[in-house]
Amino acid sequence: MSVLVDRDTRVVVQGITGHQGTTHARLMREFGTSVVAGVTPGKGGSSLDGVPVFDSVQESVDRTAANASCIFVPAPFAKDAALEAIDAGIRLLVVVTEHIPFHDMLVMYHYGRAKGARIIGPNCPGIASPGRAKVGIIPNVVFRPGRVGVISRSGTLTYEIVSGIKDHGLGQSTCIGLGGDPVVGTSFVDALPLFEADPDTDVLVMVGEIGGTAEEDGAEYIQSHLSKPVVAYIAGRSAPEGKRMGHAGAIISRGKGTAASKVAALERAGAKVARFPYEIPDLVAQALSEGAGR
Amino acid sequence: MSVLVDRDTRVVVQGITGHQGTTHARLMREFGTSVVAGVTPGKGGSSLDGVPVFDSVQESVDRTAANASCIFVPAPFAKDAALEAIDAGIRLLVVVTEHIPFHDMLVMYHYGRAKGARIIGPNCPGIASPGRAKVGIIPNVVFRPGRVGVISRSGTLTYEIVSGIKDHGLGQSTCIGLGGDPVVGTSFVDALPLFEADPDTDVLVMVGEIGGTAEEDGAEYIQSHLSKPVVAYIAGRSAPEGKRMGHAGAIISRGKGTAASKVAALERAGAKVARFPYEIPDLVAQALSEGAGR
Amino acid sequence: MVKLAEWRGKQLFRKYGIPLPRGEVARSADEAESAVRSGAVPLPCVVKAQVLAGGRGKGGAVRFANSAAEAKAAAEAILGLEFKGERVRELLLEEKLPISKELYVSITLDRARRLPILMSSAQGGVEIESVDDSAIDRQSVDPFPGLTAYERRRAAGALGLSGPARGSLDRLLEGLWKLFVEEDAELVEINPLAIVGDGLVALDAKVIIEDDAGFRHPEYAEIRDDRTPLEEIAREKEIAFVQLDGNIGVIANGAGLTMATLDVLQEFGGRPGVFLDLGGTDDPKKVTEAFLLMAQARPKAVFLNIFGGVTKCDTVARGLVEAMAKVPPTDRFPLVARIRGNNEKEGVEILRQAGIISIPTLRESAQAAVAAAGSGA
Amino acid sequence: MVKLAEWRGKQLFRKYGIPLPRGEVARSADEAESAVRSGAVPLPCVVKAQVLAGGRGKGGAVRFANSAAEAKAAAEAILGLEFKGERVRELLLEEKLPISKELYVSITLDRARRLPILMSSAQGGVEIESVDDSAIDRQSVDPFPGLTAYERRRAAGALGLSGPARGSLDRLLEGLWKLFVEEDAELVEINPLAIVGDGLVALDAKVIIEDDAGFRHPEYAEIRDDRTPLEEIAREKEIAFVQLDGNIGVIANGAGLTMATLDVLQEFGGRPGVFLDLGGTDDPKKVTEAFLLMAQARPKAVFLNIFGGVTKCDTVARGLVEAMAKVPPTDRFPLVARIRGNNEKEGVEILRQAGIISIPTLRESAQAAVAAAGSGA
Repeated sequence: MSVLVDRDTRVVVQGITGHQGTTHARLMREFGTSVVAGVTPGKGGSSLDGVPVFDSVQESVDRTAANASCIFVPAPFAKDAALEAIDAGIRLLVVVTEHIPFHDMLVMYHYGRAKGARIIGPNCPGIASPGRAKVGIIPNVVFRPGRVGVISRSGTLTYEIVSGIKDHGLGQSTCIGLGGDPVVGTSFVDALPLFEADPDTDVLVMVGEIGGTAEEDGAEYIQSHLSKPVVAYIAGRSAPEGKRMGHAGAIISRGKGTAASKVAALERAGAKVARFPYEIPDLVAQALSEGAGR
Repeated sequence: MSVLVDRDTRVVVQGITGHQGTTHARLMREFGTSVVAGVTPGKGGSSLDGVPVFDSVQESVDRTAANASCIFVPAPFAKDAALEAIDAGIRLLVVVTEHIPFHDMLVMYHYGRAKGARIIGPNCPGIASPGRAKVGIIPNVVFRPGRVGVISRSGTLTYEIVSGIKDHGLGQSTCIGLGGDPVVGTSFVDALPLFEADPDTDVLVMVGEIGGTAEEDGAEYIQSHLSKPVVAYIAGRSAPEGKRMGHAGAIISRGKGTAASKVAALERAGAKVARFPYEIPDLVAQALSEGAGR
Repeated sequence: MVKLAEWRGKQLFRKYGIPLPRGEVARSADEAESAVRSGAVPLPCVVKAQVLAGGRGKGGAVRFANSAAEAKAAAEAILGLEFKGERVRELLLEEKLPISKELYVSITLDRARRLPILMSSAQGGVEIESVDDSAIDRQSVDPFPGLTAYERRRAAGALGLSGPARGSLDRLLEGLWKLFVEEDAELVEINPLAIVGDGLVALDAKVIIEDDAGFRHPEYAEIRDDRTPLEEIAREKEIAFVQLDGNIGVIANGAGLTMATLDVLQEFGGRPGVFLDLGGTDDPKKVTEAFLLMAQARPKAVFLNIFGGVTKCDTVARGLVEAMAKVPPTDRFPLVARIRGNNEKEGVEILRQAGIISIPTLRESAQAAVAAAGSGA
Repeated sequence: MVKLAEWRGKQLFRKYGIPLPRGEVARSADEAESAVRSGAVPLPCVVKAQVLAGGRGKGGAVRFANSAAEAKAAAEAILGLEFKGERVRELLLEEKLPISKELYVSITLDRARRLPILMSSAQGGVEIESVDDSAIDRQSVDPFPGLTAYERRRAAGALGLSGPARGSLDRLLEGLWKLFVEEDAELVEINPLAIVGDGLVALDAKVIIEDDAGFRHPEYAEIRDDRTPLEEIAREKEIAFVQLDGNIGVIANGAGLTMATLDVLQEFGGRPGVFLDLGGTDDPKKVTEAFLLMAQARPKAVFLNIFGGVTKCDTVARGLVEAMAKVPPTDRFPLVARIRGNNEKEGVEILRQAGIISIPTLRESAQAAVAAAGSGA
C-alpha cells in the first residue's frame, strides 16, 4: 500500500505537448508510472513516445481508463483543465502549473470537493511513491523505496530533504509536495491522516515554511490524532518580517505564521523539529529506531 | 425507526411569523413534533406560542439545537433562506414555498448536495411519520401509525390517498410529498432506498403525475433494487397532450412522460398500478397480506 | 412560461452579444416598406411573421423580398393571417445572408439530472425532434462553475467548427449561457445557427422565460402567452384555469388532485370542459372569484373536489356560497360537491345550510357529477 | 501583489457602485487649487497624500482646507514629502462630510478555510489590528453561491445598522463582493466606512490586486509597487529578487530552498544581502540575466544553491558561466556553488571547466560562502 498513488494509478498528462508536459511525461514513465494518455486540445490523434494524445480528458478516460491527471497547462487555462478532469471522473489531480490566481483555485478546490476529487497543488512538485508511481515533477534520483513519509509545502527544498534521506541510507514510502500557494487542494491537515493510515509509513517528515497557519493547524492534528513520530522543519526562521520570499505563501502575518509560532506548535505536538535541513536524516533515523524499540 | 424524521427531529420554522408559518408551526406541534425555534429576520427576541423567534438560523441552531428546517418564506427570499439553513448546519430542509424559480432551486440543490444537506421540495407538503414527527403541511387528520410508506409528487392528492389508506383501517410509517416542480431536492429515486431500508415499512405507495421522467426513473430503481411491494398511481391519464395542468411538472413531452409510459414502466418493475385513487387501499391490503404469507 | 416572439428573443441575443442579421420589426406594410427604404434592412431580405408556432416557412408565414415594394407586398400578404390559431400582428424583416451551413444549439433544463443541458447538432434548420439522437451532442452544465471553456470546445467539435468560427461559437455560447441564467430562461434555442463566411449568425431565436422568476423580471409581465381570454383573466387572478372541450366544470385544489378528478370523471363517461385549480389559497374572496369565472365558462354541471390542507374546507364553502348568490339565474349550473380534510365538518355544514350536499367518496361524487351534466349537450 | 493607491481603489469603488465623497486627484498645487475653484471638490475639503503606507493622518500627510487658497497651500505642503520611504506625487482632494460614526468592512482570503472572509466591525477608523477580536464579525463566504443576503444581513447587525443605512450596506456589500471577485482582489477594505446622514460613504479605499491574475487585468500592469529599482527590473524579468541589508548574495531556486539557505548562512554568521529565486525556469538566458542583476547589487560574495528539478543543473551552470564572462572586472565577486539534482554531473563538469568547484553539502558550502564574504564590510 501507499498514499494516493500505487501501481494501479493511470496518469493522463494535461498539456503533454508543451515542453514541461513532454519532459515530465517521460520522467514519470522512467519512474515506472503508467502514463496512459496525454491531452492537448487540437492535437488529438497524435502520440508522444507511444502515449496517445486526445482532445479531451473525457476521451482519454473512455479510451485508456486514466484515473489520475497531471496538469501542466499554462495558468490562464489551468482552471478549465482541472474542471474538465473532475467532470471526466478523475479523482486525483496534481496541478504543477504555477501562478494560478487564487480566485481560480477557489473554484477548482470547491468544485473538486463537491465531486469527491482531490487536488494536490497548484504550484507543486506532486506526489511519488518509489517503486509504485509518480504524478508530478520531483526528480527521480532523490528516491529510494523505504518507510519514511514526506509532506512538504516546498518544491526544491523537498528534493533537497528527500535526497538527504536517501543519502543517509533510508528510503521513502510516499512523498507529497503540497505547493506553497495561498489556496492549496491538499494541506498538511488533509495529508497527515493518509500517512497515519498507511501501513508502509513508519515516520513522517513535515516540511513547512513561514506564512499562513497550515503548519500550526497540522501541529494541532498531530497532537490529537497522530500516533506515528514526526520530524519537522520550518524554512524561513531568519527571514525578515514583511518581505516577500518569492511567493505569496511566505508573507509573515502577526503572531501566527512566524517560524517561532510554527516551531513551538510542532514541538508542543511532540514533533522533533530540525533547525536545518541537514539535521533531518539523523532525527528520522532516531525516530525509526525508537519506534522499532517500542 | 422511520425515514428522515423521528422523535429527535428538532424543527426550526423559517418564516414563522407569516400566516402559513404560524398556522403550520402550531399544526406540527399538535402532531407531536418538537418545534424548537422560528426565524424571521428583524423579529428576533419575540416568541410565538412559546416558541422562541430568532433573527438567524445560526442563532436558532446555537440556542435550540434545531436540526431540521421547514421553510415558508416567500419565493423571492426562499433561496437565501435555504442557503442560510445549510450554512447553519441544518441537514434536512423541507421547502413548502411554491413558485421558486428553478434557477434558484438549482443553486439550492447543488449547494445542499455539496454540504451533505437534503432538501425536500420545493412546493411540497413535506414529510410526516405518525407518532414521531411532521415537517411540513400535510393535514394531521389523514394519518394513523402503520406500516405503509408513501412517496408522492402531489400535494392534495397525497392527502386524499393517505386519508384513503387510513379510512381503510391501515396506517402509514412515513409519508413524503416530494413536490411537483421541475427541480426537486428529493426524487422517487432518492426516496425509494430510504423506505427499502426502513424496518417499519412493509409496502410502498408511489403517487406520480404525468410529465417528466421521475416515475420512469423510479420504476427502474424499483426493478433493480427494491424488495418491498409497491402500489403505484399516476394522475393525469385523461389529460390532453400539451395542455398545462397547473404546474410546470405536468407538461407532456414526447414518448416518456405520458401516463402510459409511466404505468408501463411501473408494471414492468412489478408494481401494482391503481387506475384510480380509490383502488389503492385494496391493492395495499392485498400486498400486505401477500407479504405476510411469504 | 413566457414564450418570446422571435424579435424579442433577438433583442435579448443582442444584449448578450450573440451575432444577428441586421433587421427591423414592422407592424404594418408601410413600416415594412420604410424599413427597407431607410436602409435599416439591406436587400435581399426576408419577411417573417412573428408568431410562436413553428413551421412558418412551409406555412407561408415567411417570404422573401428584393425591393422595398416587394417587402411591402410580402408584409401585406402576411399581416393579419391566422397562423395555427395565432393572428399575425408583427413582422420581422431581416437581411438575407449567404449561408454555407445551418447548425443547432440550445440550453434548457435536464430535470432528471437537475442540471442545465447544452445541446449541439451539426444538423440545424430542421426541428430538433427529427434529428437522430446520435447527431445531437448533449452536455450537462453545472451552475457552478457555469459553462466552461472545455464544454464550449466540445460543442465546437460536435458542430464541426474550426478556425475563426470556433472562436465565434465560443463567445456566442458564453453569451447564451449568461442569457439562460440572468434572464431566468427555461429554454434558449438557436435554430438555425448559420455559418456565414468565417463567422456565425443566429437566424432564429427561441427563448422561453420561466413564470416563477417574474419577481426578478417585471419586463416580461405584459407579454401575452397562448391563452384563451378566460384563461388570461384567470392568470391575472393567479388561478390555474384550463379550457378543454367537454361540458363538466371541475374545481379542485392541487394539480395532482385535479388530474385525478378528471381521470375519474372520464372513467364514468364524463367530459371535463373547464378545470380550475384553486392551488394553495385560503382566501374566500379568491374562491368566489374562481367560481364566478367558472360560471362565465357556462358548464352543464360543476364538480367541486377539495381536499383541505392550506386551503381549508370552510373557506371554500364560504367562498362558494358567496359566489352562488352572485351568479345570475340564467348562468346557474347544477353543483356536485365533495369536500374533505382540514375543517371538513365546518365546510360540510356551511354547504348543507346553503342546500348543497357534500358526497364524501370520490367515486360516488364523480358519478353524480356525470349524471348531473347529462349525456347530451 | 499590486497595492492600489486610494484614488485608484476609489475608481474601482465607483465602478461597483460603492458610495464615495465627491473628489478629484491633483498632481500639483495648481491642480489642487483649481479642483476646488471649479466646484469639483466642495468645501470644506480634505487633502490627502496618495501613498500606500498607513498612518497618514498622524504623519501630516492629510490636511484640511476651507478655501481654494488653503487647498493650494495644503497641496504645496504635502507634495514632495517623503512619507515612510515613499515620495508624495499625487493628492486626493475630497469634500469633508458630516460623519456620525465610523465603521469597518473588508473582504480577503481565509487561507485555512480556503474561503473568502467578510469582516465587519462597528469600530472603524482605527487600524483593524488594534480592534479586539470580539468586536470583529467574521463570516466565510462561499464562492458558490457568493455573498448571500443573509450574510449581508448579519453584517448589518454586527455594524449596528438599521433603516435606510441597512439597505445602503446591502448594496455596498454586493458591490464590494463583485469587485473582490471580478477584479481578482486579495483584499478590499473600507476603513473608515462612514455613516453620513441616512447612508454610508467609503472614506478610504484599500484594494490589493493579485499578481497572478495579471493575464485577466492588463490594466494593472503599469502600476508600480513598493520595490527598489533593482527589484523593479527583476520583476520585469520575472525573477524573484529581494534586497536586505547584508553582504552575501544568494541565488537559489524555489522559495523554500531560498529561505533554508538564508537560515543556514545566518547560522554560520553570514548576513544575506540580496536574494534571488530563479524559480522554475529552464532557460540559460534567464539565468544569465539573473546573475548580471546580482552583480549590480554588488555583493561581497555570492552563494549559489540549486537543486535541479524543472531548472536543470547544466542549464544553471551554462547561464552562470555565460554571465561571469559579461560581468565587468570591477564588479566581480567570489562565488561559492552547490548544484545538485537533475543533470548534476553535467552541471558540475561545466562549472569545473570554468574553474568553479561545486561543494555538494549544504553545511560546508554555506560555511565557505560566509568565509568568502569575510567578517567586515
